[in-house]
Amino acid sequence: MIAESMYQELILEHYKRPQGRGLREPYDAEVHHVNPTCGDEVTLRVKLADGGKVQDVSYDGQGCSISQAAASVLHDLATGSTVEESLAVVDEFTRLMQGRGQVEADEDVLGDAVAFAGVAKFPARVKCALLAWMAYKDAVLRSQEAM
Amino acid sequence: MIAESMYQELILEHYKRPQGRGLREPYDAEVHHVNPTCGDEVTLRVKLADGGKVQDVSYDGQGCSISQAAASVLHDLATGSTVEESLAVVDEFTRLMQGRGQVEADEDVLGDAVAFAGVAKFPARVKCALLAWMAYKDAVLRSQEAM
Amino acid sequence: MTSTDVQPTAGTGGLDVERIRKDFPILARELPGGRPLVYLDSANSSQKPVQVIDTMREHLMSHYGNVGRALHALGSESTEAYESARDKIAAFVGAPSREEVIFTKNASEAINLVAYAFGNPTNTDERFRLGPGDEIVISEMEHHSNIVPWQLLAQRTGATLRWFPVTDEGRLDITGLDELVNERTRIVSIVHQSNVLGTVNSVSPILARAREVGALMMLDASQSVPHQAVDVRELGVDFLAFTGHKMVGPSGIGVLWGRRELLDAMPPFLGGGEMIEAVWMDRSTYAPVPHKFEAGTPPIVEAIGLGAAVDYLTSVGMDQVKRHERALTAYALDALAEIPGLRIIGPRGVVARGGTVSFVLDGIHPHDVGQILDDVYGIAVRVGHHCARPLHLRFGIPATTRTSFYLYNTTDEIDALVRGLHHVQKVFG
Amino acid sequence: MTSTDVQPTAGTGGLDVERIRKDFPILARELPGGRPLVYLDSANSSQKPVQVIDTMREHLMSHYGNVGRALHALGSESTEAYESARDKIAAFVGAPSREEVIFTKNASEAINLVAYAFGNPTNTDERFRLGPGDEIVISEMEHHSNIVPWQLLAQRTGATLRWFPVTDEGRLDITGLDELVNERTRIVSIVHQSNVLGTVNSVSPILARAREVGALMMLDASQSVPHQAVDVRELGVDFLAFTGHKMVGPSGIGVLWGRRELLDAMPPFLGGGEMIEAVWMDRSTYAPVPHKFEAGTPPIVEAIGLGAAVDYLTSVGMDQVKRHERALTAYALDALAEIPGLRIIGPRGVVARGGTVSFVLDGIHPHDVGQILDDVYGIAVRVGHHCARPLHLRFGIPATTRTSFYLYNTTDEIDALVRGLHHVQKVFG
Ligand SMILES: Cc1ncc(COP(=O)(O)O)c(C=O)c1O
Ligand SMILES: Cc1ncc(COP(=O)(O)O)c(C=O)c1O
Repeated sequence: MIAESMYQELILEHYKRPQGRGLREPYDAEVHHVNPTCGDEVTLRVKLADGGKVQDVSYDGQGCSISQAAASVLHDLATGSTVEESLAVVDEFTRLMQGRGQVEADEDVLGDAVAFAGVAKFPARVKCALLAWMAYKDAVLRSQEAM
Repeated sequence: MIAESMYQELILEHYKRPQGRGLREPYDAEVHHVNPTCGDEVTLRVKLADGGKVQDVSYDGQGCSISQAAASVLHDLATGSTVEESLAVVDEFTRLMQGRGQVEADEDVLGDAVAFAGVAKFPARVKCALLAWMAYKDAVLRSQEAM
Repeated sequence: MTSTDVQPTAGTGGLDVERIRKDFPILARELPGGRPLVYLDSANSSQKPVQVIDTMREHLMSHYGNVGRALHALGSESTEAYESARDKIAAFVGAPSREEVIFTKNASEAINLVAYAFGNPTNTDERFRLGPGDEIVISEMEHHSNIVPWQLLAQRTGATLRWFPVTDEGRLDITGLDELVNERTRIVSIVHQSNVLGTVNSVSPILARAREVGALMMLDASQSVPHQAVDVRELGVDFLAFTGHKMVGPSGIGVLWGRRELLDAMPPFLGGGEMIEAVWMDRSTYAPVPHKFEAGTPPIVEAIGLGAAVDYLTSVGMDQVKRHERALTAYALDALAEIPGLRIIGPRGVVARGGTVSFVLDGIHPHDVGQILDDVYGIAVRVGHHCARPLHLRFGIPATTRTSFYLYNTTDEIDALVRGLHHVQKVFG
Repeated sequence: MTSTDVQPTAGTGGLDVERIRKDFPILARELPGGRPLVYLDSANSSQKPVQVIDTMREHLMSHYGNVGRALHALGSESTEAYESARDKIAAFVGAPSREEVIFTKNASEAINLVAYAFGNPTNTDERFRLGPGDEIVISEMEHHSNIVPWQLLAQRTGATLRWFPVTDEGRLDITGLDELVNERTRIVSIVHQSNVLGTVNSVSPILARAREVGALMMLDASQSVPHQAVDVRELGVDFLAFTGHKMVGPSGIGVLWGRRELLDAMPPFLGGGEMIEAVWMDRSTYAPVPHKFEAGTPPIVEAIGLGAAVDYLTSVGMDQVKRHERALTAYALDALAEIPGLRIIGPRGVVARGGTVSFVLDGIHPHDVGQILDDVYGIAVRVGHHCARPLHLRFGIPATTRTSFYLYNTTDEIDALVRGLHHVQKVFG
């Protein structure tokens, strides 16, 4: 029953009821990321606001529960926070995911995203969890360039 | 002490005191055969006589005791016999050598060459034993063509 | 359920599966968390019987030496064991001559070896000439290992890569055969049994057309040689590739069988020790086959292990293996058909198909299916595109869940899979 | 003498040889006819400690699955073991990054992989361009595996193959370095330690010149990595090839180390599963290294075995291994020098040379030497040209007898060799 540690209730919740799903206007940048080895895809838009805030993160995609839930959790965490804060969360999330299960998660930084800690033990699934987060980082960069 | 079965006294005798060694005139055909994997070489000449007889087999070469002794034994067996008889001996010798030690030698046909029976158990040495014999077969063929 | 509860079941063709399972120590293993192992991933790689494992161990413990090069006792013992493995494999696939059996590291190398024989500027044989205007034909159901080598070849030489489409039922669509395989075709390379669909392709119509136009034909038999009696003379093709690890043999060993006259005509592929006759600094001459294509120290112990694997399969009987798998496949196709929302990708019946069944579950990603099956039940299936991404693109799906059977599987294991799938649907429902 | 009489002897640098020999079960073996085994052929292939054999067996018995592709428990265990072997090997040769370690089937494949990267029409990187007018530089003391791949490359591309000569003492003659390695040179590939002469080549002058002219440099380290601490950063070359079976590891596994930026720039070699990122029927993108160069199912258990071999060597200590071999070599050079009519081919001293000593006996063919040593005394040496025919041509001899030492050899075994050689001279005298 190792699964329990990966498929946290919170992940299944986000998978079944994704937050903020769908592509919305207006946006500063749109990116499309693919995980070619498993076919997971995400299209993600970012709209920045004044004062370094993230106004909206909207997305659509297909993939496994991990990749879909990760996009949903990202939406919740990034929308309304500052760009700087949200990128700090992305960094911490990346560190956690790439830690092969050896890294202690910083719950204060990660919030709900800490539920993905169990995924880090499955190298094949780490890419799923990171897909939307990497897309987000990419989109923020492009938004800033566009500004 | 498996060696005793390969390095028969007779082989060592022929190696130390090779019979008929040296290249002589006249000859009908000369061939040069090389075993590229071990560098053994033989140059061999055949002179046929009337009545299907082999008048002379002369040779020179370098190589291990097996290849040198085999050339010497060949000289003794072939010289003075008929082409037909000698080729029968070559065939029987080849069969023995390629039999991986499983083939019973026909002593009546092989004469002294039966001393090489033990070589058949060493696949890597079979080529040494056959070098001069294959050269002889080749040379006889060419001699006949030349006639 | 514990693994020792897994019993052979009626309807599987008389194989003594219980006895066979005892030969495969890993099948009795308990996974972390006390899960029993239900191994349904043999199309990916098979498990190994103790007979194979012990043959390799025994060789390493008492007989190991380098082959070919050494005259001493260990060298002779190793050479004899290695070359006698070649004899066994030649006999196993009905090769007319042992020299036609070339040891490679896997099936992929075997296919690449043939691909690199084409369009080589140093080659003088018309049959291996390849350039702009020439065509290579494969199919949409190929494993990447029978796609990418030909793509690379086409890119190097300017030749054109073409392919057979696949029908909705997962069969090769050969309606366009006469146009697809034509005077410009130099080689046709097709999978014998699909590693996703389970489809066993009919070779003769394609071969007949290839012969008509003077093209060579290769079969990727990675998934057929392990599961049915294969005879290269009966098949009549020019090249056959297969791989040790899928046929109860070790990793690190594969086989290329080819017609002697073609192998003789092909330029060398890898250069090095053992593949030469004589070497000077500026040129070399090459050993006769098979050695011409076995550069360097070969996978000695692995070839010997594959010889033991072939002995094992022969002692069970390939017809028995096939019958057993067919019974399991029929049972699985029936059981899976009853799961709501489950769609099989590939033939729904057992005719001309092997024991590999791929499927999708409505609304649930295969990665989630595979992980829950493994995590909760210890059921090992494969999920993803199974190195056949174009085939998945053809069906408009990113991935499938694949279950595949071998001589050691039982209907109880299929029952476990079905229970597992019901649970997966509950979790993600 | 029986094999249990073989004792470690003073002067061999403090290695506990008796304990080490217990790890190698084959060394205690009796050959047919009751001969003890005296194994002096490790340059050909080394024996394997029980630690390596058991690691492989244990993996096959309890953990085996295909790597990379499978999410399930066995697949994860195998992948973890396989990739951790990569970590171990990267550490063993001081690779800056684990991704620079590519598993091949042997050293020969590793060298061919690099050779095939040159002159590929699909390649766009200037450093791997090769055609008429370009030059490849090797040496006269190379193993065929570092000659033939470059000959084949030169033939395919029209490039010119050139080489360093060898001095009478068996050293690389680099007096012509500046002319030989010049603006036309694309790659220099040289053996690190000769498998015949024992010579250890000095890399830095050649590397410096290669850098000056913008050529790449590869080292064939098949005979050095097993016998001394090798650090790729210290060496500073671009590519390094070595092979598992010579370093107490299994057959069927070799290693190419290369600089990341070069590996990234090279075109793929073998196409197939696992080396791709995404595949369509008409094109593919490729995985990052190391996977780009590991097509198909790799030698999984063999890589894991090589990881165990590296653990074993590290636990003994490579400096200890080197010191022990140096002591044995000094002992052997002295002892052999006293045999009348024996001529050593290669350096007579222990400076810049390893534990491989080749020689000829006046008037006695090496085949006869080797066979009598084996038949009468169970002494395994190698006879022939040792896959270095051009080097033998250079010395005007068709063959040599070669004795080679490893961490498990003793001075008693060298004494046995000397006694054996005296007997050989008696038989053929
Ligand atoms: C110096 C050298 N290079 C290359 C090789 C080739 O290694 P392998 O046979 O494992 O490919 C060898 C050994 O055979 C060698 O001694
Ligand atoms: C149909 C098919 N072809 C080729 C291969 C490649 O075999 P290997 O990975 O042993 O090279 C496989 C398995 O991976 C396969 O299923």
